[in-house]
Amino acid sequence: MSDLETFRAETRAWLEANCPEEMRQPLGSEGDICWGGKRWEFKSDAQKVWLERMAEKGWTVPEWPVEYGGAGLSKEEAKILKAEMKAIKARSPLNSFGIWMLGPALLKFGNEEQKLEHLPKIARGEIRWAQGYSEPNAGSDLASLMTKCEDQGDHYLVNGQKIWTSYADESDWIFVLVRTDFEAKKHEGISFVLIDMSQDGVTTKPIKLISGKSPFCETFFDDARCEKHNLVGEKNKGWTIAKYLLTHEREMIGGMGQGSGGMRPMGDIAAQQLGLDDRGMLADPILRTDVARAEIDGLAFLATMERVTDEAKSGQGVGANSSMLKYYGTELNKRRFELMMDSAGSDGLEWGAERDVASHWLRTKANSIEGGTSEVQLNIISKRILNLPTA
Amino acid sequence: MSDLETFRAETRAWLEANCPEEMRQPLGSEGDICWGGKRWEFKSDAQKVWLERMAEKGWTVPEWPVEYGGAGLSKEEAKILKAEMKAIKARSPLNSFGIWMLGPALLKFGNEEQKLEHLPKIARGEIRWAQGYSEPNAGSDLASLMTKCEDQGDHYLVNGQKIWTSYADESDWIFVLVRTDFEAKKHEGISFVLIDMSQDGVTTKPIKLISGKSPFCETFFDDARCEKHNLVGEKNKGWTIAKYLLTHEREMIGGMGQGSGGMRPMGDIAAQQLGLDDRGMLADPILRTDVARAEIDGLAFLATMERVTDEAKSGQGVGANSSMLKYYGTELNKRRFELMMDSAGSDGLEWGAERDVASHWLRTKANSIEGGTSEVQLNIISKRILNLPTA
Amino acid sequence: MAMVLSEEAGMLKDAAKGFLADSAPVSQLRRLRDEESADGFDRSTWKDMAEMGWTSVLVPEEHGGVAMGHVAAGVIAEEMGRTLTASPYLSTAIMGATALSRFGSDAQKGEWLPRIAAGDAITAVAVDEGRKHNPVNVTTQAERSGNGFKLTGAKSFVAEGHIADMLIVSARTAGGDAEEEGISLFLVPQDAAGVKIQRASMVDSRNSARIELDGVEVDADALLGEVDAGYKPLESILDSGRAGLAAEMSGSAQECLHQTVEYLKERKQFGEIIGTYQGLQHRAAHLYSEIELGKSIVLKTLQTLDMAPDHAAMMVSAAKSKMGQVAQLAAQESIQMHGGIGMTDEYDIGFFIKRVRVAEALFGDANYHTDKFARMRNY
Amino acid sequence: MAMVLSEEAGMLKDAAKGFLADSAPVSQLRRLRDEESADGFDRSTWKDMAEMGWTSVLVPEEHGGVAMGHVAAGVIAEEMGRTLTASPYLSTAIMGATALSRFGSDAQKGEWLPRIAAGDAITAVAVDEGRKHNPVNVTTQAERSGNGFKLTGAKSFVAEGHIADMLIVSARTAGGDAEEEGISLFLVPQDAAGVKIQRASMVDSRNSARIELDGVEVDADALLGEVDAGYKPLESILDSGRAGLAAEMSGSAQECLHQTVEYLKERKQFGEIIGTYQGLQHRAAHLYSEIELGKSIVLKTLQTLDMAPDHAAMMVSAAKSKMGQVAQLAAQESIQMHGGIGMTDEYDIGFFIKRVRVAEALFGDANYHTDKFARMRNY
Repeated sequence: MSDLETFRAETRAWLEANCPEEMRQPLGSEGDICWGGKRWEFKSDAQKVWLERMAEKGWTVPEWPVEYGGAGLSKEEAKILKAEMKAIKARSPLNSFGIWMLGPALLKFGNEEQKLEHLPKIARGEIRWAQGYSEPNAGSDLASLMTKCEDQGDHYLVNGQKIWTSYADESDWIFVLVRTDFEAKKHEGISFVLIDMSQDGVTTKPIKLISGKSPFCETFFDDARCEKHNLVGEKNKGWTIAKYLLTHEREMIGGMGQGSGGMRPMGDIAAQQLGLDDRGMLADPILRTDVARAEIDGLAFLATMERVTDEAKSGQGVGANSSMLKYYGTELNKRRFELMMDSAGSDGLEWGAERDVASHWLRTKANSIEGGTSEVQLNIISKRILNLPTA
Repeated sequence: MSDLETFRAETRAWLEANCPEEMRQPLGSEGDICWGGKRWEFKSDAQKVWLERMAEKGWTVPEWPVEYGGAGLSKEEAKILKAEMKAIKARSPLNSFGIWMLGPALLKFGNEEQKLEHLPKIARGEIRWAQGYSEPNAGSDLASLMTKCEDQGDHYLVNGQKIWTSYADESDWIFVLVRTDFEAKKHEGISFVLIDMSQDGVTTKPIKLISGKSPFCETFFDDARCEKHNLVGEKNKGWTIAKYLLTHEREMIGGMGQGSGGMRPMGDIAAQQLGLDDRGMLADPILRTDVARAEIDGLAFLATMERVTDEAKSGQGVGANSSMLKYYGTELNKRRFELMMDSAGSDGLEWGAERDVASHWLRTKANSIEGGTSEVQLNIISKRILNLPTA
Repeated sequence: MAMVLSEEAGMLKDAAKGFLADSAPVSQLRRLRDEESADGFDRSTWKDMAEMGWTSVLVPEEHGGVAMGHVAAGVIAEEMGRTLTASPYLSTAIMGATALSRFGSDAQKGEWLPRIAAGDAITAVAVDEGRKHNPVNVTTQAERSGNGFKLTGAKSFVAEGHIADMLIVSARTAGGDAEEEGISLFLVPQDAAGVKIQRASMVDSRNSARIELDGVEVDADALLGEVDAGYKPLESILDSGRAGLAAEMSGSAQECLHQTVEYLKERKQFGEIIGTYQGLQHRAAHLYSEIELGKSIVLKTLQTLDMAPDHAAMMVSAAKSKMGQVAQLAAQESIQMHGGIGMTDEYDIGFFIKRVRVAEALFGDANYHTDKFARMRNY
Repeated sequence: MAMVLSEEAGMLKDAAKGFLADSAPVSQLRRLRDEESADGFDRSTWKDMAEMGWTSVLVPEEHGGVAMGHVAAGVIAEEMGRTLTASPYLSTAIMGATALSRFGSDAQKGEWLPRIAAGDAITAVAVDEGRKHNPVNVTTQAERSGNGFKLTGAKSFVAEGHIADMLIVSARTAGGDAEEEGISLFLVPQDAAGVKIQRASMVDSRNSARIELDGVEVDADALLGEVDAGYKPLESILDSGRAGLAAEMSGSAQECLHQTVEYLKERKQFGEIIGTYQGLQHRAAHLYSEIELGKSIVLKTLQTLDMAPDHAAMMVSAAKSKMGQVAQLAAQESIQMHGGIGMTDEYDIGFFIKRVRVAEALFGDANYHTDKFARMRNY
């Protein structure tokens, strides 16, 4: 038996023995996701036990080194773990921006103390992180951010406002892009700092979207204190970290399109909602046309996700293709929800339930804005892939 | 009986008596149109007689003053003449760029000698005019034209090349935009001159389009001579005349959309070509959707032509709306011919006959280029109507 | 007929614009929503509208109206589309007035039209039974019962049904499902025994109701028009409402473009006013063109309703379809061009995308009317 | 299966690109057109292709082929789409080879496959009878006659029918119009008595024929597959061609984008390289994205044809539909962005818009395949 096969067998056995039955059920609602953090209240004993056992193994962050709370697994081993978890329908023990965003950034740009201080707490779900990038006047043009970070000798003082800080109202710490040099060119005066949100100088306010409640907040820094050792990377070199994380984020959002592969096909939904005529054709002949076109585009998009991934693996990839996927995937998702609304008819126009189609439909309108607008993606394609000149 | 009613009665009687029977038949082909000019060979005696009689009355250019070959009719009288000609299905006695383009320009910008010299010959169909605006490197950016016009003391010498000069190979004279000052800003060094094409220094070469034969030519000026009295308006002020004529042209092209009101409805054509199913629906359900959408847009466009005209009459008009009409009308026409091709199927892909649908379809692709591209029209709308700023 | 507003209609437009901007702007709808208003509209604003004569534009003079016609009615609807003013104007002043003045008996006219004109009665048209509009699909039964009829069935998506004093209900007196023949129309008081009205909470924060008719007894004189021949009148009533909705959406689309263009002139990104970017300029210019086309076909349709109401159906479907698509494009482009701020509830643009979606769906969406248009053109 | 070309296919692609650019660029098609070539393709280029093994990609090894499969066949078609190379590659090396290798009897295979592989025989599929592709609409009759069949009817839009040595003809042996059952396929030599071939002059300057079958007598062994059961094999043969056309259109679309982007980088207007205008940049970037989607679904489809040919129909329809739309968008945008010069016959872009139109229509246009896709998805 090869090492990997041994690993697979052991993993399977461990999961079988340690994953509580309740944690093998599909999520009942978004509320069942475990985010961790100081203020976290476990929804059940099973959720708590599952997180503790997985964290103990280092399997909340399986590829991170052991000394930072991970299990030091290889890519292949991590893939096996994922597959085995999927096989028993195990829920993710822990979701967090710490795992997805800050962790990778610290591993790449942080110093040893920072890694030892922050990563294990992320891995164990003890500290919940928020991200503070965007500002009201710095949307697509993120680098024009103005949150001020002043050197006070032994610490920094931060003043300003961030927007679209997801779950900031439930988080313990926040990683923030701040301006440390107002004289330099806009990309060259930015730093990346970590701020404790439990202090008085940090306040948050939830943002209501047109689609209803949202995890987004505004976060205000009013003489907030940041210890000097919480500057990540070099001062005024934060843009490098930001770019790294933005690409990371774009790939995550682009990936949403792939999730749609698991969605129930639009044509089925429409056929159920509207019925078929005596020739077996959707009762609304025009919606039928639009649904078929969108489903074909959906197939083509899924094939493109696959191809881009496989090309990247084989070294033939076009880097900026993540912009193409982000652009097309989000625009297609908007189209799809317009058609879902067409198909749902007046029933879909009722409002209230958290997960109703209208609320999802409205939420998709942000897909082509967040993580870089469609316009920004088209700019990137035209410049980096087509090499069209700049005026 | 009012004056206008008297005029109508007299006109009707005169037309009845003077319009040859043959000139009341629909045009058999484009070849039946009378363009006049020195090299014109009348297609029939009737064509010749009809032109002579109408020119004699000044009715080839009814609103021009009598001294320039017109009949000095009022707008109302000219409308009556048009209506009465239509009533007996009389053909136009004379088509010409002289009447449509140069005439109005001379009436507005020409001096008395120029009017007396050129207008009567236009009115009688003795001289056929071509227009020389565009150049290979000055398309949308017409003002960057480079055809050189040098002052040689008693005359000008013209060197350069014009493109898209319709019927230049059959014309006698050409009105041309030339550069008379290479130092000035591009709009300020342009002049408007009249050139005799019978000289050796002027040669033409027909342009074949993707749609087949075309009236377009390239026209080359190789030390071509232009008498000084053939400069229209002031030297270096030709751009004013050009702008006047361009607006005129845009309205003419925009008007094409209106012509489409007389076309056979697409839905009828498609129903005949493809048949209806047992529910009376077009056999191709997807084409049906697209045709219906295009027909609705066609109705909305016709209503818009009407509204813009009526608003202009009542002084409420938005001047730059001619750009909107040009943009939408030409794009819609392209869409319509794509659908005609879809409907015609493989029969429509055969090639050869002069008036086959494929050739028309290909020709429509130029609609959104000639007379100012769609992109230029969108620029105009965004600047002059929406008042969006320039970078 | 000239494709411009008459002087009279132009003055009405200016007056409406002024009044609505002052007295019923988007913030009114927001307040009604946030306060969870039981009515879903402002009764005092409605009273003001009635006093200005807006509720009488389609009421004949002999019944206390001003009979200005559909162009005038559309002008008011368009202005309401700009401010998203919530009111039973469409269901009552347009559709109720059309129903009664064109198809009502003298007694019915005498009873309802003066009250509509005075703003004292609210009506609603209860036609849909499924999730999609299709007025031939009527399963609500009206059985003969004594001197009158007994109505049993359920209606959904009844705009203003929650606050209506009287419902105009389509029911089947003969014929099978999807047959035009055998549909009859009834005037049913909201307080008739057996009428159950349940307010539906809609995405646009406007009123809509699900209505159950549980053996509702009405007299023979509750019949609107002829028995079994209600389909044609119903289509005319619906067409008046569809044209009104198209006009309303025209106003909303214009307002979306207006707010977006203003935003493009202000917002800076990458050191530039974003309105200088040609990518956005061309999209705004395209949207402008689409809206101009929509405005034209709406005006043409309203004129046709005034001049030849029995031959307006094809134009109505064209207008409802075109304007529905254009208004949705306008709302979508507005949000995208506003970026993140357009997604926040605090900003007004979200109210437009929501209302436009509902207006587009009400009494037949763009697909329904495009299909109907094609059928009327015989393909 | 990884969504990348194998090393073998990648080498084939490079070789094809090089050969076609040198030996059969667009100027060859132009020359064939201008010289009014009777063949409509260049026989010496065809011979070269055969020698490189292109005509044997779908021929099994036992019949002289290399059996590389549909991905390889598509790679060649894609490169031909870039150069618009005229040849009977699609009708013969793809469709003829598929027909015979999958459905031919041993005798039929032995007779035709080696000749196809060697580039010595040209085949064509005669299926359409009306202006629109619809392979169940077969009125051509095949009556039993002696030991064989007598074929009577007419076929149109037979690509390469003019130069084919052998026609694969669908005819009705039973059943009524539009029934799948009762369709049979026949191999008909072009010189059989009663076959009248009339070349049609097509907009893309390629070959197509109208064919009359006037009591054409064929032996029983001319039957391809089973009698009355020809529809499924026919669909498989057509699907191989449709996928080939999609691959070809992918090449054409890529070339249109390439030439357009190059032009945008050169052409100056208003003192600026027009490629700096964001309006054009965004359209070019959108087109790029559409083409990437088209490339992916084409590759996926070709892989499916290789791995599960009997389950490829839905993917084939999706690919033909998507790529047809994308290629037309590419051709249209190319002309618009080139401006006036793109409209001249002297420039090559016009050849692309013409060929793409024909390729899109051949064996079912985007509408046909979108509709078929919806039917296969049961709605």
